[in-house]
Amino acid sequence: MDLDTGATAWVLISAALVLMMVPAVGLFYGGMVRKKNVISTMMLSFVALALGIVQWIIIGYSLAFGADVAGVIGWSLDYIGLSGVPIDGVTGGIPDILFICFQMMFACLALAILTSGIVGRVKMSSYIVLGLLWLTLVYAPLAHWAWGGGWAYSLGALDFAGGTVVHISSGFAALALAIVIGKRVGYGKQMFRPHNIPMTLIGGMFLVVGWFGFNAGSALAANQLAASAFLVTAASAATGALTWMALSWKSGKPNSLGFISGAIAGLVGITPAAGYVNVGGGLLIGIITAAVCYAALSWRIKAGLDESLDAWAVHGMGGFAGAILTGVFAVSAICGVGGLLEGNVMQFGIQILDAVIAVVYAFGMTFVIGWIINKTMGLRVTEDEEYIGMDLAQHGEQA
Amino acid sequence: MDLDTGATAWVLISAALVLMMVPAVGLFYGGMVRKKNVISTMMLSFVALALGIVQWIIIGYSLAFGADVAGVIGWSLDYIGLSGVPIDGVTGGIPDILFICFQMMFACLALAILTSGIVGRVKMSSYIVLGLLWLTLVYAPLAHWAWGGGWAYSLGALDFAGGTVVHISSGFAALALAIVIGKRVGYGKQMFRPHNIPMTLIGGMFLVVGWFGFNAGSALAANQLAASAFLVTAASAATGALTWMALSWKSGKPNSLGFISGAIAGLVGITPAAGYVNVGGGLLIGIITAAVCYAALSWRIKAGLDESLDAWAVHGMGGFAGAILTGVFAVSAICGVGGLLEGNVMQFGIQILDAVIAVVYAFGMTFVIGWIINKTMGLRVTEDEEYIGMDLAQHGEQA
Amino acid sequence: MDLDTGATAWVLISAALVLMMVPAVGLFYGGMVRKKNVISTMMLSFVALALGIVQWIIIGYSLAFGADVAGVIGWSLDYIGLSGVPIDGVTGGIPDILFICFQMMFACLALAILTSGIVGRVKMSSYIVLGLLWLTLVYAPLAHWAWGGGWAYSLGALDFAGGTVVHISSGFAALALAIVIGKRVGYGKQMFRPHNIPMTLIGGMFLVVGWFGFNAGSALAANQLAASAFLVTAASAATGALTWMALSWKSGKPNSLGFISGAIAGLVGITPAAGYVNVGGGLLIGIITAAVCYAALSWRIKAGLDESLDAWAVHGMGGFAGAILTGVFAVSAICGVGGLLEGNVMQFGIQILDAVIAVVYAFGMTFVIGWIINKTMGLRVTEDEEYIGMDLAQHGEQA
Amino acid sequence: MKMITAIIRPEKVDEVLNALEQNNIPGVTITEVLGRGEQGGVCLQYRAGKMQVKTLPKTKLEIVVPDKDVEMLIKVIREHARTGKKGDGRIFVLPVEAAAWVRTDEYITG
Amino acid sequence: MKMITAIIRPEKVDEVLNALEQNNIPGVTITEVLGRGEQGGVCLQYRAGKMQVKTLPKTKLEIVVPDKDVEMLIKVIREHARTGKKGDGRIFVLPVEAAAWVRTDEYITG
Amino acid sequence: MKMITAIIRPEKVDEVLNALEQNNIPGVTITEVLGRGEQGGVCLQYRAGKMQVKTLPKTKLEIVVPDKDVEMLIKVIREHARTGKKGDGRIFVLPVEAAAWVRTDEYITG
Ligand SMILES: Nc1ncnc2c1ncn2[C@@H]1O[C@H](COP(=O)(O)OP(=O)(O)O)[C@@H](O)[C@H]1O
Ligand SMILES: Nc1ncnc2c1ncn2[C@@H]1O[C@H](COP(=O)(O)OP(=O)(O)O)[C@@H](O)[C@H]1O
Ligand SMILES: Nc1ncnc2c1ncn2[C@@H]1O[C@H](COP(=O)(O)OP(=O)(O)O)[C@@H](O)[C@H]1O
Repeated sequence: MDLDTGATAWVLISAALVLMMVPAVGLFYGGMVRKKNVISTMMLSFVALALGIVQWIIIGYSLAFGADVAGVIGWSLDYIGLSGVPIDGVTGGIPDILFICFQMMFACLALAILTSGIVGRVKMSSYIVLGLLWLTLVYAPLAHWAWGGGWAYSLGALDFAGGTVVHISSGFAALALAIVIGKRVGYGKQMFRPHNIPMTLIGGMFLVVGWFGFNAGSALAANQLAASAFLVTAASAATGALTWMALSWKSGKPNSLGFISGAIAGLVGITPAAGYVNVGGGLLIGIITAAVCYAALSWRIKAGLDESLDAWAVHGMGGFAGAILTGVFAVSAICGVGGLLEGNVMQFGIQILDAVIAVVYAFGMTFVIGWIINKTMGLRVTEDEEYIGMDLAQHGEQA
Repeated sequence: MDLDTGATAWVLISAALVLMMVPAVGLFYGGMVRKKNVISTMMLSFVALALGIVQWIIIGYSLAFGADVAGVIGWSLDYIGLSGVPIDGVTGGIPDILFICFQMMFACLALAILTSGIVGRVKMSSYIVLGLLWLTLVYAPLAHWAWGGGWAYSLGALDFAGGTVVHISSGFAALALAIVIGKRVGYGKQMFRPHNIPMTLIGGMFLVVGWFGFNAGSALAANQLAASAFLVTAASAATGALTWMALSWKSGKPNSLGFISGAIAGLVGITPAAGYVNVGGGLLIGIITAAVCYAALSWRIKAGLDESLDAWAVHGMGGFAGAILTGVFAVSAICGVGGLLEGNVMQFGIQILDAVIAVVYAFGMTFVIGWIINKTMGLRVTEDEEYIGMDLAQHGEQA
Repeated sequence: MDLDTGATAWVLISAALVLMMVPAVGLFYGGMVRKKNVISTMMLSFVALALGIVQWIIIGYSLAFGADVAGVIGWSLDYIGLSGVPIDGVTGGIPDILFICFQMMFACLALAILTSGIVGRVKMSSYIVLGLLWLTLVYAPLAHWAWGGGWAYSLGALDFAGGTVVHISSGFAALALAIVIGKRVGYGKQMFRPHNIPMTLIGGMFLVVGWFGFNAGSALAANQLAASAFLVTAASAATGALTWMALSWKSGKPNSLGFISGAIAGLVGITPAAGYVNVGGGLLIGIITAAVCYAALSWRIKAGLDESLDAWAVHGMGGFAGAILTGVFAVSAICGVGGLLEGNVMQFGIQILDAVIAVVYAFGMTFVIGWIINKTMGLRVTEDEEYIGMDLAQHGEQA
Repeated sequence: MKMITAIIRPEKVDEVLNALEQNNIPGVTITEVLGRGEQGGVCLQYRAGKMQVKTLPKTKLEIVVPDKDVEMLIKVIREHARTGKKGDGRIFVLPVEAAAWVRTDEYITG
Repeated sequence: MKMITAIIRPEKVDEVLNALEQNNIPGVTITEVLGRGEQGGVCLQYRAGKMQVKTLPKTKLEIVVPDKDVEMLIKVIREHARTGKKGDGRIFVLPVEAAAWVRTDEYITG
Repeated sequence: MKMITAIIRPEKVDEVLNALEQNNIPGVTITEVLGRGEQGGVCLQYRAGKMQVKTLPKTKLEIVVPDKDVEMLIKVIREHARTGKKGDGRIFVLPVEAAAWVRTDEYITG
């Protein structure tokens, strides 16, 4: 297939939109922490962007999209440092290099989301090591399984834009790290009030906008499929937001953090499904995923777990729900594969299997990485530094 | 016409840009209210986005773009819930579904703009009912008239990107609601200082950026017309900003709120004209519209009307001026229809007629809707809640 | 060549992205000044956008891209006010008008960057005069030399996206103006703490995002070259950020302002090279440019120069480094011209010559303009106004 | 002289300031503070769940007046800041030994 | 009555507030301040290079109590705000002549 | 001891702080406040039209010193904070009965 300039234009801007999501995560998170940690929280996402780009160029792309090795990992020497990638290759209408760029941003985004579990206490140096290892040992294999020709791909597991690869992986990784690193000093005793909700809303707004590049860009074309993904993404975000707002209203007031959390839950839920379901599926996935994430978040708080900014509840559990719901609502008229509603129990089973394995691998492997770093360099700053605040202690800055 | 992937790419990103404008309105407005109402003000726009998406999918699109019924409304059962919209339909080079998405964002944006008239005092529950009714009874008919085959369309009224549909409708609706709901407690007695002008400038910046999707995207193609719309939009925004700045300078200092208001006034003015005028027209429309809106805003303040954030003065009156100026400056070499300057008095008359009817309908119908809700559920929070601030009282949050 | 709708879509959105960068500079700068000057600092960039658009339409485009006059300037009467530009002309696949729009944003951006040298003390009226003169006498000739058929163009100097035209010009102009206008009162005696680092990070985030429109959009096509420019831009931003962070870590802590400065340094460095180097070149250019800019900034501080927000160190010196590094790393397989590494000493020499002349011209001419304005209208506010703060004194507003 | 330190509800500040002016007491220094008292805090919503916050935004007014005005001042503040509900605030009277102007060399004691 | 004005480290505020409550001293007014003292400031990073800042964020607590509670109060604050390093802060005791309630007409002196 | 409470122009704070340090008075607590006095406010611009605002940003310095330093302190503040125009600010002198250190058990009275 020749170069399709329209598709190329769309994927170029989609890559820029997903890139924008990475610091937007920092903004979103930054508003929810205490004032003394806001710069540090933003920095974790900014650094994720830089690390992710370098790692992807040097080795990540090769591991994820190199020639398949036994279904579990990719490997192509040509791809190391992208040295052997021809400048003018085109696949499916878009330049190969563009596909590399687009995928690169996904890796960065996953790492940024994961920082939820360690904000306010992680040492910058350890975070850098952690990030590089995580991208290499957790993210790259998961990307390979789903999209690079790995076992999940062969099995026919559906993950349109990364519900499993990006959201399950980062959400459960955040949970694992939160357990390894332990609670913030004072957690559960003092109130940790979000210091700047408008900042979180602005960050959320850019996450929402960027998500259309994330999902509709994953069509890797500017066509009806991209348009359909756009529509169902909007539908799911809307019902997700309204559902969470309604739930928080029932037990109090319709608050804005709940609204934006619901929007993101809806977006996470529709991520794996965006190219496979119709608008009705989109509306329902938003509702269901928001309810699941709301319950998960409520449980997390009751359990006293300091997975501080709820990547697990929203991205992890939302991605899990989305993976399964994809197997429920997939419409064969759109993607050639039907879901449970069309009687395809098989696909439903595959989705569950894929999601469960991703959960286990992401959680387990991240736990191991975190544990080793903690035992060697130490993941955590001193208690004194935590008191003073990460901004001053780690960065010598004040917001 | 076959799928044009370039056009599709441009309209996809334009839809995302217009989507971005909806929360950007919240930011823009949020910086101008008092600190105790900032989250609430942002939430009104965020909720507009969610409501608008759901309403549009379920019924709005059918009413606006369904088969014409007597020139006043659309209706196609197939379009209810978009159930009968084929996934791969293409019209004019872009997917039908994409056109639906693009138009959907316009409806959301109009609702967000309208909140100007009720910020700082509207009850969230009543706002939700109001929003759904307004989209259904005011926005959808206006969209149908102009673009869906209604009477204005048949008459040949020109509205390129929604000067009438989006700006007159929301601006005059804000005025009607401001009258129904009444002034904020203390208005006119205390100073209501904008609590965060940089926030308003940031919001304004994203409104400006998004507007290029709004206007140039309305070409529904990536071609010379889109480029021309881009150019005249930039021209009008620039002269609008400089004009307002000059006017505020004359009577004091060149302030930033005036500058950004002028930019938006210029953008509103060029909205109906973007595909019909040349760059000279763009420069002049910016100047004239900014002057009109400046006068309207000055009058509004003197009249003691609490149309709090001036959607009426800027969007309503700006849209009105723009509709008429389109009839003045339209260039037949660009769009096949000339304006008054080319001696086409007829078109000039049509533009005035169209604008006046839109004003009357939007104001009247919104007034009725607001009045009924006020008499039944009550539009307004208690005075106590207003004192405490909407953020705490309605949302349980603090900025 | 016929209209390429994909290329058109990409350049349309790229133009919007570069437009976004202009107020983003205001945000970026606004967070680094003292609180009393934040609105004023943002306004300088906003006004740059409006002035730049009007100037470009009226005369700038003609000077930069009109018929070449002796290699030093352009001139085409048809282009004055764009009156004779045909609405449907197409060159290289994109509408001529779109090229005008895209280039227009570059001029605005350069003016915004330059305000670094005069923030917190420049009179608004003088700034407007200065801006119009600078665009006309400095920016337009430089654009003509590099891209409009001037001597540098004929010589074969490489400047893909404006390293010389935008960054050297604005950076050295900022230095010249800082010298003419003098230090802010109290500079060197009091601490001028950045009042809102998160604001700077948000602005930086949008600069980074917009830069992909700036660099990859400069391919003026949606193809492999655009994709390659995207990739090397990301690479250079990433290594630039990490390099600066490492350098600041070595002498203290890895701070966020350093990180974002490094990202921008990397982006400046890759700007002239984006269409000529491969990913390895991109990674290295980021590292080298960040180191150069870091050294320049350190020297600037030690020298006690109040080039307040370091446009000189980051854009001026970064652009200078980038111009030369383009001559080092250019790969003939990508652009047909090799750099020093391929043994092409000639090209290396041309790059140095081009950069040096740009430095001399931008610095000298800006100095003259600034000096004349200072002697006539006065560039600077009164000391009293400076004490009170520009926001209140010049704009009657408070952040 | 005395310094009247009044901690009141933020939403009542404008009213009190107007009332002070009408009673010829223009001078006042205003600070945004957080307070804790009998009011018992407010229940904030989080993404899911709530959190009880014990400190609330209050506004502190500091007004230095001659001894004779103290009584009137307290009356005026009470009148315009009272809602009758917990959280209305407190007024403390502190002795001031001297007051000086920065602009002039004026200096008064007692 | 006395007004206890304590300037302490922001990171110790929660602990002190809890301790005060447990000692039946709920009423307190809290202000974010900047302080300079023996602590000598902090070294902030700029884009390149550093800057020495002499004022640091501190939190001021103002607590009005009957004379008899002063000693205990100082003890409690010291206990919970002390780190032993420079910058722990100061406590000043100012006389208060009268205290009034806004909500009621209560007025106490001494 | 006395607590000197000086409300001055924000743009003069740095100068005053430097002067205090040179006079061996390092300890100071700084609060951003809004003030109203004879200065009469400032005219702010709105989108169109203006609004008169009566309260202006000021900075409050609180400095506790032995009685003997009061005079000198007032002189220093006046010298460095004065512009001669309305709005320069006020200085109040309040009695302080005791001062305690948080870091040590030091406690001084009088
Ligand atoms: N003993 C105290 N010392 C200092 N400030 C106090 C004291 N008691 C109350 N306050 C301040 O007064 C505010 C109102 O007190 P509260 O007891 O809530 O209201 P009320 O006096 O109307 O019952 C508190 O938020 C606090 O700022
Ligand atoms: N003389 C003083 N007057 C007013 N405030 C003071 C004075 N001395 C210290 N402070 C306040 O107390 C804070 C802590 O003082 P510092 O000398 O740094 O700590 P420490 O008392 O533990 O040595 C200062 O930041 C300042 O806010
Ligand atoms: N009686 C007062 N009580 C408390 N603060 C006062 C009083 N009078 C003035 N101030 C404070 O001093 C500031 C300066 O006072 P102002 O009258 O404007 O200036 P000046 O004293 O130079 O004429 C005011 O903004 C206010 O904060």
